[in-house]
Amino acid sequence: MTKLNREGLAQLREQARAGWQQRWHGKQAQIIIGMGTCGIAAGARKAWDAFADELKKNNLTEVRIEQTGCMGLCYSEPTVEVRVPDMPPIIYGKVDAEVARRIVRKHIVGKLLINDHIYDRPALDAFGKQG
Amino acid sequence: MQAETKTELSPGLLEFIRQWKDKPGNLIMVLHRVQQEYRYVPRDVAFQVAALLEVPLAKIYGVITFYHLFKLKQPGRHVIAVCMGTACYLKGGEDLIRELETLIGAGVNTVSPDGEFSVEVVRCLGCCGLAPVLTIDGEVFGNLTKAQLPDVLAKYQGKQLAAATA
Amino acid sequence: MKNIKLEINGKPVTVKEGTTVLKAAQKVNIKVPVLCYHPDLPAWAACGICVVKIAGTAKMLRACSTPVEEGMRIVTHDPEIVQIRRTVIELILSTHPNDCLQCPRNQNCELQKLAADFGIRELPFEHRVRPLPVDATTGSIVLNPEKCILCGRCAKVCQQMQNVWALEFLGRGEKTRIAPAADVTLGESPCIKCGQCSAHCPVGAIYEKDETRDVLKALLNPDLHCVVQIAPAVRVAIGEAFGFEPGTLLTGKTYAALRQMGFKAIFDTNFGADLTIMEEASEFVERFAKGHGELPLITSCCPAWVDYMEKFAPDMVPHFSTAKSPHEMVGVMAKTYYAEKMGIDPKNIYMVSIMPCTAKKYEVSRSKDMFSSGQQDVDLSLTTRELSRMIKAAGIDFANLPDDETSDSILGSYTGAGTIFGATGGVMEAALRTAYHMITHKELEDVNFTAVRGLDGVKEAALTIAGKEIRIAVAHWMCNIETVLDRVRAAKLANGEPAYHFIEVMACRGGCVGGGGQPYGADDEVRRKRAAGLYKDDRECARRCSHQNEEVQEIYTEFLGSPLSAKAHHYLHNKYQAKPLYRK
Amino acid sequence: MAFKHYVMVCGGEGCESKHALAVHDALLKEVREQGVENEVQVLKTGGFGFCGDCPAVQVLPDQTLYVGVQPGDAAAIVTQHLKQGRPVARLVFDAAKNAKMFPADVPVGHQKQLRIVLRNCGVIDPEKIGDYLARDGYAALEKALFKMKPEDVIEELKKAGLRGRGGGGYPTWQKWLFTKKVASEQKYIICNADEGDPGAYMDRSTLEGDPHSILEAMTIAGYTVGASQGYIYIRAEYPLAISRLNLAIAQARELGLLGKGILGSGFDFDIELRLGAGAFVCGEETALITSIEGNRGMPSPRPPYPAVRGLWEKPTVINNVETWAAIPVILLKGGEWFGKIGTATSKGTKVFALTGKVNNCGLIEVPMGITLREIIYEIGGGMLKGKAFKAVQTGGPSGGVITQDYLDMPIDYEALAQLGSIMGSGGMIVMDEDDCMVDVSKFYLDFTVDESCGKCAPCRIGGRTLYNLVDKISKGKGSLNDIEQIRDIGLAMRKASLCGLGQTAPNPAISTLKYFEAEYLAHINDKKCPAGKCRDLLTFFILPEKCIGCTLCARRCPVNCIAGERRAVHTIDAAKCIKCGECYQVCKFGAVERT
Repeated sequence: MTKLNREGLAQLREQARAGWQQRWHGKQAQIIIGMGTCGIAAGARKAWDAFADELKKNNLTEVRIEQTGCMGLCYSEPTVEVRVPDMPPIIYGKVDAEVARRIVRKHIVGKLLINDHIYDRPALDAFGKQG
Repeated sequence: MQAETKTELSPGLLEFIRQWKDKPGNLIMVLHRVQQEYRYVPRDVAFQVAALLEVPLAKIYGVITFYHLFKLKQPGRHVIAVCMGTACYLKGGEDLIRELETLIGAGVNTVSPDGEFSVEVVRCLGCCGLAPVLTIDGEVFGNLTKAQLPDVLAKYQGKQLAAATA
Repeated sequence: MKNIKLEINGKPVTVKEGTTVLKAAQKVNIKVPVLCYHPDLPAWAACGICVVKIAGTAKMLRACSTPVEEGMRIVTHDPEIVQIRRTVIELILSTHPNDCLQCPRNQNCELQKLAADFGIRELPFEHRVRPLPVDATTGSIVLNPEKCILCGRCAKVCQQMQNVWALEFLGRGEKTRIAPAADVTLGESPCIKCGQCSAHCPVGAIYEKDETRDVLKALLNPDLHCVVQIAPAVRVAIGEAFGFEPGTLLTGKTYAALRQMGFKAIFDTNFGADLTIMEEASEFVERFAKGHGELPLITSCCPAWVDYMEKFAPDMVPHFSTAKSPHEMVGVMAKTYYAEKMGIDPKNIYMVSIMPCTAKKYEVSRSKDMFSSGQQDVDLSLTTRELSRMIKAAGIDFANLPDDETSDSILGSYTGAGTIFGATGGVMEAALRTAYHMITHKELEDVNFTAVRGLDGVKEAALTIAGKEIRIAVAHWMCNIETVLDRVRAAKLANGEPAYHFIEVMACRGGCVGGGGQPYGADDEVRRKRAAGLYKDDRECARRCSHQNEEVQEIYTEFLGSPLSAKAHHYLHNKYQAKPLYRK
Repeated sequence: MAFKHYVMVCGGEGCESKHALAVHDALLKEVREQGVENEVQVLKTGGFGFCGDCPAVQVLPDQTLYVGVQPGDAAAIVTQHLKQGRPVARLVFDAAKNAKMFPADVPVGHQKQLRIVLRNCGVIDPEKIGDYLARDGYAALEKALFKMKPEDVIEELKKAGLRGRGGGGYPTWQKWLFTKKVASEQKYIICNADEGDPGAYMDRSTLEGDPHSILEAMTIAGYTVGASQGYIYIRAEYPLAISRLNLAIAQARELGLLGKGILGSGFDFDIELRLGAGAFVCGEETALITSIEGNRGMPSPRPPYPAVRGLWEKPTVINNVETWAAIPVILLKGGEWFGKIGTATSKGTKVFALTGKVNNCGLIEVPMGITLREIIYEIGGGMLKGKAFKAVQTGGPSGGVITQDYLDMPIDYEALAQLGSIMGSGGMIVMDEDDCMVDVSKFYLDFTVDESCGKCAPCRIGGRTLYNLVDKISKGKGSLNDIEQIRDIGLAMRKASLCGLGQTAPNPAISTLKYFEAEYLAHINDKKCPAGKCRDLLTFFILPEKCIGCTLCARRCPVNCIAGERRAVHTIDAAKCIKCGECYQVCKFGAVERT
């Protein structure tokens, strides 16, 4: 890629924002896994694999798995945010492989929240355009 | 001038040293690279690094012995690092160390007699939510109890240890 | 530079910007106690004894390292500061052996003095001393890490002043110790035995190997003919142990003391220095005027420098003067020429050198060339510090000894050129005086080459003899030598004119007057005073050029033939070889 | 088919409230009875942090928050809100209650937290620079380079009142200004990422979750003070953070956000990583600098400060990760905005690593001026296992303990210092009735003894002597004179140690002694450890009335010192007991007692 000037940056930012909007508010379900050291230590990679496997089994090829940093909910690692269109974004905690599979089956397929693994977003986003 | 046989440095290490040679403050980065290769800093490698970087050997040893991550002795085949951050301490990190001593015969900063494990203490792995925590070769085990230790170790040592502690 | 005004204990002080609080306090005669600080070194700020307060604040600063600021108001003493200093001293003592009676620094230890000043009568804290082995492997200096208070002076001197890096802080925290790297002994390390560590150590953790008992035994042995020689720098420093000002010239009293102690003959290393100049100046003339051999010629009379060169700069071997150091020349002449003349079996001659130097202890057996008389040419080398202890033990009232005691013929007379060997630049100056004569066959009108005197780390000059320019360099304390050698190397690589024709190197700051075996407490002021004593000796000498020394002329006529003769080569020259930095 | 509404009732695993359960059940019943069970899902969730107003109920997706809900309110919520779409106004949470901490234009959530530093952590993919750009990444840099003069940047930081988050709390704008003023060809910017407090990991999370924010801020600093090179000094123990930083640096270089002529301006700046190697003292700035230079990390005296003579003797700005991460936001939203958050002297937010004996350990970011009670009982979800709160340790090995009496004091730099602790890097360790203060003090001293660089005598020797004194007390061998010695040594270390590590090393001991002297005296006079922690002072014995003779303890005892027939009362041989506590833990009948 060429070095950016100001215009280039503005263009790139617009593209990035569009992509971001698409990802966060688009038509596809999305699974965002906290992949900080603590998340990984608590088993985030195993959860990731379980998600991927279960999505495949259910033929949900359009559902994206994304990674993010630590949400700060260390007591509930691994934490996962699940965004399904027309449903509130939900943060699940203590997501082991089994819970991951349940999330796919019940939440993504069945549109049912999984009662005992829901945690609260630690703070509202005062800065971004996440909504 | 050393009596021991001279270790031949790998091309990768030599290239790394060449790249860093003229950068100020290179020594710690080079030592990290050396340890990546050998898991410790062998004596004759330290001599060679001194010559290649044109740094007094004494300075290299001063640095190696100052920083806990640098080692002058070969560690065990698996390195167990027990977190002794405050959260882990309060939640029983010390018990894990005591249990390890009985299980593998290696206390802090020693290698087990069979050369399989060495035990170290680390100051906070940043997994306080999982306290108490230890890592084996970088893999993190959290919310550990003494009772779980033999199983965890067995993963690394295989049947031999499992039999010994059964 | 800007002047800074501040107030210390209410007294106004004006000092230059960049001055430390400690120096500013000294200026108005306020004494802030220090322990790790030494004026030769940048403040390391380790011990915590010199803490002072900024008036009105609770925070404390270290006087040794804090630069003054405009309008600063400093308090150096109040009950809290004194209590804190006291606690710190008690803490240090709680990890120190406190075996003052057997300590080499008894009565001149800086820690002992602090403990005395603070009236410490008991140790409140648990006493714990790390058991660490003594390292006496160099034969010159002894490292006793149990006594080490980790002030860092020795390591800083070894690294920053001497660029040797034999000593380094190893380990961390309470396990920190000062030792050579890679599990070797000091003897196997790059140590050059200069002893600057021992001269700077505030306690008895690193000190000269004491050999006074061996000397006493030799003196007691009726079969031995014990002879002694004193180095130039000894005569201007020995008095410090007996209340004299540094630099007081005490040649006569020192001779007298030695005579009282039972030596059969008192020689003078200054004689050897004149002899060295005859050889070395001849070597220079050979190389410079006749083109035989490599230029520049580099002096070799400093054994610490020789050791350094063999380890760190072996490419300089061809440049080295092969002339032995003065005391070795006296040693070999004593066991050959003198023995022959006196009809004494050389085996029964016991030659003791009194040196300002710890490396001389190493030099006396450094190679087989040191045995060219068939015996070890010099049996033993004592430091100035050891001699002062022997004089005290012998019950000699040094201050009231006669001043006119003379040395013994035939290795005792000396010229002004011989005596200035003890100061940086002295060897160069002495050599030039004689080289001039050798080249021009004339005597100099003014023998003073002031450009090579003084404490600048590297002194360069150019002079013309017989229409030819001679470029010279004088370096002292080893950290200055690499720049000089690099210029030599660069010129060699360029295949051009040599960077210099003649280089003098001394390992210690100020030359031998600041030697590692000299009385404690040397700083630049003391070094200057000692050097001034030598230049005074030079001025007062009837003869000021080595070739004018009649006993030296006699030795050539009667024994050696001429400078650089085969016989002279056999007895007065030696060889050098590259050595590994680490012997293990 | 998704549900139309999700009703979340506060009352997760940490919640003890039966009331919340009743509200949950009432809502569930009402939903069924009103026939909307196909449109509404009722759920129990983790704590919202409103335990004072228990229970809280949140309705999604519109995020209406109800507090103080009673079971009787269920019908109204279902009928009015879920069926007719009109929230029940009398139950809606009133933001004004929390207004003291939030400036008017910050949207107030129901949470106590406000994420400025952690704004992107857990939101963006840290390995995608696009995610960072989408959230205004590098907009602050652009603004600084093209719309602000260096003085303006410093002015903005001054307005913000940002103070160093590494512990000292020194005003950031002053550091930058000093560095800017010194004339020098070369200057340096350093990010101190040598986070080493045991129990603090906010920097690691920030670097792992939002690495570009650090690069952006450092570049802004380079522009402001006239430096062209930055270094991030990071613990080698953080491999993930290192790899993400390396990736971020490569991305920024590729786009020209680092390197020559950034964004077409004439400004050059680049950043390299330097790794630590396991030395806590290297968090101290002079030690860090000498470590970057490739030396033993031994501190040197200040002044001169790094702003005047820092890395390779050149003027250097050195700030820690959390400070850096706040800077782009300050530039974008303005110093005034930031300055409205927090207390009079401490502005903005602070990240804490809340750990220890609380239910919800985690990384939290809260406005300065929040109380410990809010942190522990609301955000932290209260004490683990319902045990009694004893103290909070802030500031790690340099800090001290804060007791029950001060739970309601608003936290800022000054308040903590006044209590004999420090803000430090933000470790916050909650301790309960089972934690012994002598033992805690010993733990921190063990840490500082181990991490002391050994250079200065007060820290090297004083630290060990202090540890030994506290150790002696913990073993029941102490005397009252030992307490006197602890105080004497503590004073000497505070005043005469060279660096912050040594100066603050006695704090945990002095602080626990100040607030829990009785506990020390119990160890000394009664040879007892009231918390039951200090092994040497414990005795284990079996209560005959509770023991049923199951033999479990005897079988688990590693030294075979428990005797007793099956179904008969067991006894412990106190002489052989090694006080491992195994029997105490395994007994299912509470028959093993310790004193």
